[in-house]
Amino acid sequence: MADLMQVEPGEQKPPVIAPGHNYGTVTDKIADVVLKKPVSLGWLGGLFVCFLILQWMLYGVTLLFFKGVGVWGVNIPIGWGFAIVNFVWWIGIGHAGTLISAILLLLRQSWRNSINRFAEAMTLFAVACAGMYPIFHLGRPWLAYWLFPYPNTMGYWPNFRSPLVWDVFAVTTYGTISLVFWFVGLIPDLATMRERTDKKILKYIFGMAALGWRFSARHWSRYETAYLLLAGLATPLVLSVHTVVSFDFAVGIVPGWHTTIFPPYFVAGAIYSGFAMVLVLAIPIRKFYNLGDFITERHIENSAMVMLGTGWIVAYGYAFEAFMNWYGGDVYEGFVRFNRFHGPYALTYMALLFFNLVVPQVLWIRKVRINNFWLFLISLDVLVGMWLERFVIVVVSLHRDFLNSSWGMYYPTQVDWAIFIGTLGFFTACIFLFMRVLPAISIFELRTLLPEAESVKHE
Amino acid sequence: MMMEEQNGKPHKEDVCPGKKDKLNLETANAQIEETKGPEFWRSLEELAGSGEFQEMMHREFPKGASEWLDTVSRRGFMKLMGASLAMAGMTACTKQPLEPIVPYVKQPEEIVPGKPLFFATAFTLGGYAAPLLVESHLYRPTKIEGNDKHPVSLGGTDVFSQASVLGLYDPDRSQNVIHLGNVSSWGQFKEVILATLKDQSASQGAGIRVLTGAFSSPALADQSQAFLKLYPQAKWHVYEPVNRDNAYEGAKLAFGQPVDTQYQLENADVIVTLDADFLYAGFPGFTKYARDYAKRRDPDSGNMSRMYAIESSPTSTGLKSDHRLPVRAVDVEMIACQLAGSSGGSLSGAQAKFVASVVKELQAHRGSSVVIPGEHQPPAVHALAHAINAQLGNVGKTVVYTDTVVANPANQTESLKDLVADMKAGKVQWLIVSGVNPLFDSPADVNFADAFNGVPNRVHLGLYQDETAEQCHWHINETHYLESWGDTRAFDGTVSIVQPLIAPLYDGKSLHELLGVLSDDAQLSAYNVVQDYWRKQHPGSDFDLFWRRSLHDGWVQGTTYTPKQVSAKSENFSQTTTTRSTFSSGGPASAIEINFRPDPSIYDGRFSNNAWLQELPKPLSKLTWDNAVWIGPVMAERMGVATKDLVRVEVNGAKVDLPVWIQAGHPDNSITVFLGYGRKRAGRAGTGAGFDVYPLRTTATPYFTTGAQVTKISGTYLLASTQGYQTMDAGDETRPIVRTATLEEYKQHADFNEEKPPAELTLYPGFDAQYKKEPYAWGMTIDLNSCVGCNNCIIACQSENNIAVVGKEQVNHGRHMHWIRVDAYYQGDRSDPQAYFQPVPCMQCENAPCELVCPVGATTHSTEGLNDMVYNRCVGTRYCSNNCPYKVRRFNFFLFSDWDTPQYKMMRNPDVTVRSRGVMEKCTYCVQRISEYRIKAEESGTTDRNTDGDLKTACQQSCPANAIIFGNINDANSQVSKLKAKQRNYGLLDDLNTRPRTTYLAEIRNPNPELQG
Amino acid sequence: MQIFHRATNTLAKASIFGGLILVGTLLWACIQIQRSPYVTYQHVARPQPVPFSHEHHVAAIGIDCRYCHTSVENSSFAGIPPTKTCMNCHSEIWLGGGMLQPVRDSYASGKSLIWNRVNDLPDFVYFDHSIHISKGVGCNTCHGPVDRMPLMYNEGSLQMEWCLDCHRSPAKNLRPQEQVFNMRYEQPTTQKPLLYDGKVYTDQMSLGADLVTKYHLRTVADITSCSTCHR
Amino acid sequence: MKDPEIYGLLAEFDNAEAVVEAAHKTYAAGYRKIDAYSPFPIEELWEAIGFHSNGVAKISLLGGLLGGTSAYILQWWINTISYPVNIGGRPYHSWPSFIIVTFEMTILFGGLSAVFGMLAMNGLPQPYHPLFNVDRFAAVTRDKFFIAIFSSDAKYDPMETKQFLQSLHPSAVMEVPT
Repeated sequence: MADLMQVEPGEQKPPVIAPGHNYGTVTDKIADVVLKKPVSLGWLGGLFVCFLILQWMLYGVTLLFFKGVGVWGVNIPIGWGFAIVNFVWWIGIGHAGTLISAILLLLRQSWRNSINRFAEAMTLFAVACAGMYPIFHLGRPWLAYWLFPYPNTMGYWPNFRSPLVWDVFAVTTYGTISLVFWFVGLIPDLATMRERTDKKILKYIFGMAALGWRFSARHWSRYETAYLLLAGLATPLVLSVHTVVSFDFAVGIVPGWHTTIFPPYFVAGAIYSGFAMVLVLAIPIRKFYNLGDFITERHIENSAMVMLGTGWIVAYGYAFEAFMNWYGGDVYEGFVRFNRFHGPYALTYMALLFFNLVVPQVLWIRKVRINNFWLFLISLDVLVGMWLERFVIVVVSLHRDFLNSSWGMYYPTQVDWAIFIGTLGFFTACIFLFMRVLPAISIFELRTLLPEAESVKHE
Repeated sequence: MMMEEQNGKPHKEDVCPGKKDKLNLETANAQIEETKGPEFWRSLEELAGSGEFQEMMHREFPKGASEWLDTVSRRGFMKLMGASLAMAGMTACTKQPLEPIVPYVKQPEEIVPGKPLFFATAFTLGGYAAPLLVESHLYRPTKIEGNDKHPVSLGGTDVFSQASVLGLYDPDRSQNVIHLGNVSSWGQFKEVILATLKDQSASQGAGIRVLTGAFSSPALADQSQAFLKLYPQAKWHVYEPVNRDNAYEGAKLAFGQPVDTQYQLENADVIVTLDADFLYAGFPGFTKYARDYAKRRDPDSGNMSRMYAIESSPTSTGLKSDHRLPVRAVDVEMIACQLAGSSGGSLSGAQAKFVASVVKELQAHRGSSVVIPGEHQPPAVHALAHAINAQLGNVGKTVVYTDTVVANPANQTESLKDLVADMKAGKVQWLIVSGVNPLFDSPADVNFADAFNGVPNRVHLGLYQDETAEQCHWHINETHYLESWGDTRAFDGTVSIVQPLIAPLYDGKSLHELLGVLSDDAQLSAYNVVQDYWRKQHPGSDFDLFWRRSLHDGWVQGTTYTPKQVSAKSENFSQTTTTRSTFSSGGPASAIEINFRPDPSIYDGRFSNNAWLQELPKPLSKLTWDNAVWIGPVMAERMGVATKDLVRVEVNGAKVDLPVWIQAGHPDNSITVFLGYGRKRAGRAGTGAGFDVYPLRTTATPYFTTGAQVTKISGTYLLASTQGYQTMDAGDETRPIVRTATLEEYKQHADFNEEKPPAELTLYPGFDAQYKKEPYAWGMTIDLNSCVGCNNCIIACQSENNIAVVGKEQVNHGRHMHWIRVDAYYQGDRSDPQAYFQPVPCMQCENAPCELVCPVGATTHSTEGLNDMVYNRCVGTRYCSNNCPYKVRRFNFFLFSDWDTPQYKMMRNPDVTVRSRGVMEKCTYCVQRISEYRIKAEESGTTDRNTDGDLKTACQQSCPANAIIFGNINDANSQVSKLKAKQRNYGLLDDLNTRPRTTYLAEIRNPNPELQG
Repeated sequence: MQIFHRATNTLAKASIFGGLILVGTLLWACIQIQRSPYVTYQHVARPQPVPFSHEHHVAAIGIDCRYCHTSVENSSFAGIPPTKTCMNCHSEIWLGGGMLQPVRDSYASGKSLIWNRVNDLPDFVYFDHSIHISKGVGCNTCHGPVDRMPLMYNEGSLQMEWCLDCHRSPAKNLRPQEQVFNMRYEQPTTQKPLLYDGKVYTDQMSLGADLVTKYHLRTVADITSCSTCHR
Repeated sequence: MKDPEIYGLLAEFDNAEAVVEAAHKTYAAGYRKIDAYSPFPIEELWEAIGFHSNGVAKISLLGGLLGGTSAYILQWWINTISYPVNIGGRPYHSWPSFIIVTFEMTILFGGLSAVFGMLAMNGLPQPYHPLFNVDRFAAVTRDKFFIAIFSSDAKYDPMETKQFLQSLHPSAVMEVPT
């Protein structure tokens, strides 16, 4: 996080909240996005498009369940294809949310207050997308519940030595904790909405959801402790989740998977892609809902810096991987390197190096960091790059392993694409809905950032 | 003795579940078998007798027809779920439907439901018999095995006989008598033909012609003689597209009479093949030759043989040889002369050196060497081979001459020509075609079809309504050899009685019965024909004993041929011996030669509807479902064609477009095409697969000719190969997958075979202690020296373990299901490579990487060291396959097993679960057989299962070369333990510390020092 | 301003616990249904073409199991008697009995009787009768008091956990060979001790332990390996 | 003397400093059954009304320990007691493999017990509350701060307490009807 703190000399950090705001204005501006703003055509149109894309996924999944995983490009030796690639990619994206809400909270990075709400929402939706794939990719999805240890008539249990079982526990825990974290953060704001709306029905709904929160100091005290504890627990959790995901590969003996570098390098990659997604969402949101006062250049720039930083950790990962392939002196590991550069999938590897390592370097330039348009493009580029990384790890490692006789190729089918792009539709659809029904920025936490609130702290 | 009951008519009637008009008790009893077996008969109706079943048996394309080939089955959602859930069983919130259970009314004595019976019989190809034992569950033959008591088989079999059980249950088999395209009946046919025979007998049958394939059946020979005596003017023709004309003509050249040649390879120190592929299932005596060859390839025995191959199109034989000289087929004759001492002909330096040292070797091993001419080499080469063997004094030692196995060694090509001539001349009123398909496979230049269509009455007797049947007035559905009585000769002359394992599924008739009708004895049954014939041969009171014994043993005592003294015909030898210096040259070296070969999997096309064989990877190219034109690397480069490109092949004025397969080791200016593909009416599996090359073939040059044109045309064609990458090189390294050494190196330091992993590579205490405690720990060795890549193990496994067929497109996706595969690797110069075969079943690793990663524990380790795969627990993450370094696990990406077609249900092995969609499967070391022995032993109250040598896995049992040995590694005296103790024993990828239970014996070659480097 | 009525508080809290209880009950129900006769047919008589009474034939007449289930000692499959077996007696007695009509029809017409399977394992399970018999597992250990079943039903749930229960501790069910077909066999107790091999047993476990060694039973690890039953 | 009609008195303030100061005074004045309300968490505020420790941390710790141990015990029992199976030659009790699930369960139970503990101790959900009867109280969700002295307080007296609150210069003092 070092590069978050550092300030280039001579440059004035932009504020976290634009000047001239007080408790009231902050509350109104954010709440009105939901309560007062009329439904715009743009919003409807966007939601509709996402919905259509979602239908494509449903088509793919129906085909999948009717006919079997054979409708995908998977085969022997490449037993895992898009399903796992997308799973890892989505889970990774989710990580930024938790990082912002939990880790930055612990690090007292108060600027995170204005982006943590939708970052967490993003996490939830991303995890939802990710969570579908492990079930889809089963040969017999209707038996997915066998992965849970429940008292069954077989007197038989899941195999706790398998990384996939670890995955089940890690991902479900992660999903639950993220959801709770998000909801706890929402409670006071729901109370605010309860009072701000004039519609009776909304009053009831928000009122119930707010659980009757009444801003009592005693409640606040327990609330703060619980919130802090959640942050404290979510931090190791978020690190563990992608570590466990990386174990899916690192525990295997496939050349290109069996590496100790994977956990840190996966986590960094996750945050890398996660922040890219944050920016891809934040930039349009602050524009169209003119929340520029709260999601300021400061946030944009910091996120850009995080990308730059994690980008370099990832770069180190690649370098070290290649080095170990050579240094290990193992025939098969050595060939992994050779195959990535010269094999049939060399292009994807080159592309991922370009997208993940070369392009983001322009972020060294501050002008780019604070230029919404370019930053948006770079974020997209990183998202693509990180997807390619997962593709290379999963497919390119598998397609040529130990016995030459069993080498094969993987060609994604249209169902592969349908389901992948479909989840993108699902994700964005969720974001659209979220923007309409809930305060996209944590109102009460924003209040604490106002000067008048600051003053009380230093009595 | 069980065959008694077998003989009893009533059984043979009742046995068959498929019999239309009668749903009977034995049928029903199959039920019992099945309900306890793996299959899931939903209701009796589905099994037999009732409407649905009848319908299926009679519809031309039964329900689910397309499933064999389609990528995506057309079955409904519920069906899929139903089947899958059925697998999931009670634990998956499913309720088992009520299952009916149907007992006999009167139960035959020898039947113990749940226990299989074994019957001896024999399969015949081109007149040569493969002696068999057939496993039968409640009178349903399910598995073909070699007759281990029979001198020729010794338990070994070949792919064709192994796969024939699928042929029996093929739903595409002809099921009716057809007259002019309409369903008719045997009765009507008899009426018609008996009427016409009246006027034929007047003309002494001048208008009758019979066309059959080559046969060795003494009974049939006898019957045909009788028939010809009845109609002296009638003629009996024999033609098969792949025949032994050359061999017999060669024999006539040399000895003035047709004889069969047997080679005693166990006595041969030096083997020289002249374009001969004696390690190919189509070669008479293959099983015995493979075994004898392997016997002499043991580097530890001290008398390892050395093999030189002079051949054109690459073969397993050539690739197994120590030295291989790739030449065009036309040049073989010249080289043969040089071996015989002639100085004629021009040879390149390398070739000359090769020939010189071969000559030297032969001279050095007089009486213990053998020269084997190829079936498709011209008579002259055969004659030369006879001459050389004679000169070297090999005759009587390594070479033995006997009477011909086939009853009628006439020149089949001539025979066909005569027939066509007669047909053209309008002399033929009645043509009876039996078991052959001339409209598909006769040479182009005889224009068989035209002449054929001029014949007023054409009758076809065959298993399928094929191209020929289509053009016949009458088609009679023939009985499969597993349905009918008969007899046949193995290549050593021994006669086997062919006894039926099941009553004719579709009321078929055999040639015996047809002849019966023709000779005006309409009541004649095949059973009577055969038994009467042998009663004549073996008169006397003890016939019944003799008969039972022959049936039980699987062969008739005292019918084995004794070696025959043949004397050289001097005048013929004068031209073949050393002085000769002119040969039927192939013209300039630049002239392109085309070779015609029977397909390694579907032979001449007769097996093209056998999906097992279609999906069986060809030994060298690993192609499935297709034939391609083989072109050598050099020539391909010159032409600028790549594998899968389409080329046009023109020769003898005909042209065929087919895809290229670049075959390492193929000589330059020579191409090879394979017969039997491009069938138009074969059935679901065969129709439309591959390309028909018979149009290129002429009577003059049936096997090879020069002057072919090969031109690249636009477009490519999808070829589905199971092994895309056929070298051990990866990047700049060569992987130690197949470990090899020369005999010299091996003698110097037998431990050349380095890279033994450290004993304890783990932080964990392993299970070694427990494994040691167990009385049994299963293991396997595969001797790469013995393996000749014949693929037999693959089919045996497929049959034993109910392995599904997936079709060309799925194979191309890398989704074939074979539990054991035979990898082929080519190293070195692509034009003249070293090649190796490596069978790869599940390694049953002690530290199995697959088990560790399965989230539901569907694959675990048994206490006896088996890597168990529990299908019904599998949820299909495919993680185990990813983590399997040997990639021996196979996944049901769709519902590959056919759960509908009733015939297949009868075929399945009830002791092995039929896998459903979405589950992983793999080699189990035939755990069902292990269990059988365990239970047998434990019931007798002992812990000793005395399994060694008795308990065999399917692959081991079928292997003619004894390359695969399975057994108890905790017993120091077991065969497998001894082999594992050898220094050339190594574990594949054992540096991964997977500790495989299946290990390999490194391949040791025995090259001639002179020719090395 | 006040939105909710006083009662809402109780209501809200109650609904939370209510929800938890509901979910719990549902899960519990699923698990129970899996084991209920609805799924397992346990103790449920199947419809049969002939109301054959084991009670009558075994208890009243005293026919041995093996008279009908002939292959039970030497095959995986116990065997369902062919119609012939029925007719051995019923060609002599009960000739008029209307309920036997199907049997006589079957014998006359040669068409089999079609029964409904009672002890029906899923098709991926390979159970072998002969080995269990020869290791001293009594018929009624699995099949229950057949001699008291007017209509046949399956005693056990036939689920994997049910099989494992015995495979994990065979000793608790083994009995002397000659007692295997004894429908009224009782395990030794202090009240009813059992004399076997010149040794007096007063409890099952000690008897079982001795029989395990006597019959060379394989270890529990052996007989709980997957491939023991699944192939 | 208690007044059954009145739940308590509520004083409204405009900014954080004021309410904190007022809270200190109220506590100093000996009132104990009091509470303060602010649109965002102010540590000084709950300190001021004498609320120094809450049990959330302990509950979370207990929950975490419970989750972790039960998870490990479950895995151990399954693999060594319930159905020991030889998987890939690993020992039945291969503890390194069991750590991850143990860890995840610790986090899950720790987190959940923290949150639900917090809600429980706060007596939530509680959609109805007398305070909501005071319309001006709604402003607490926006920008106003409040101090409440409940009639249940020993020192509570309708008149005196009201005067006391007035002395804190609130922008308003209101009665909270029950």
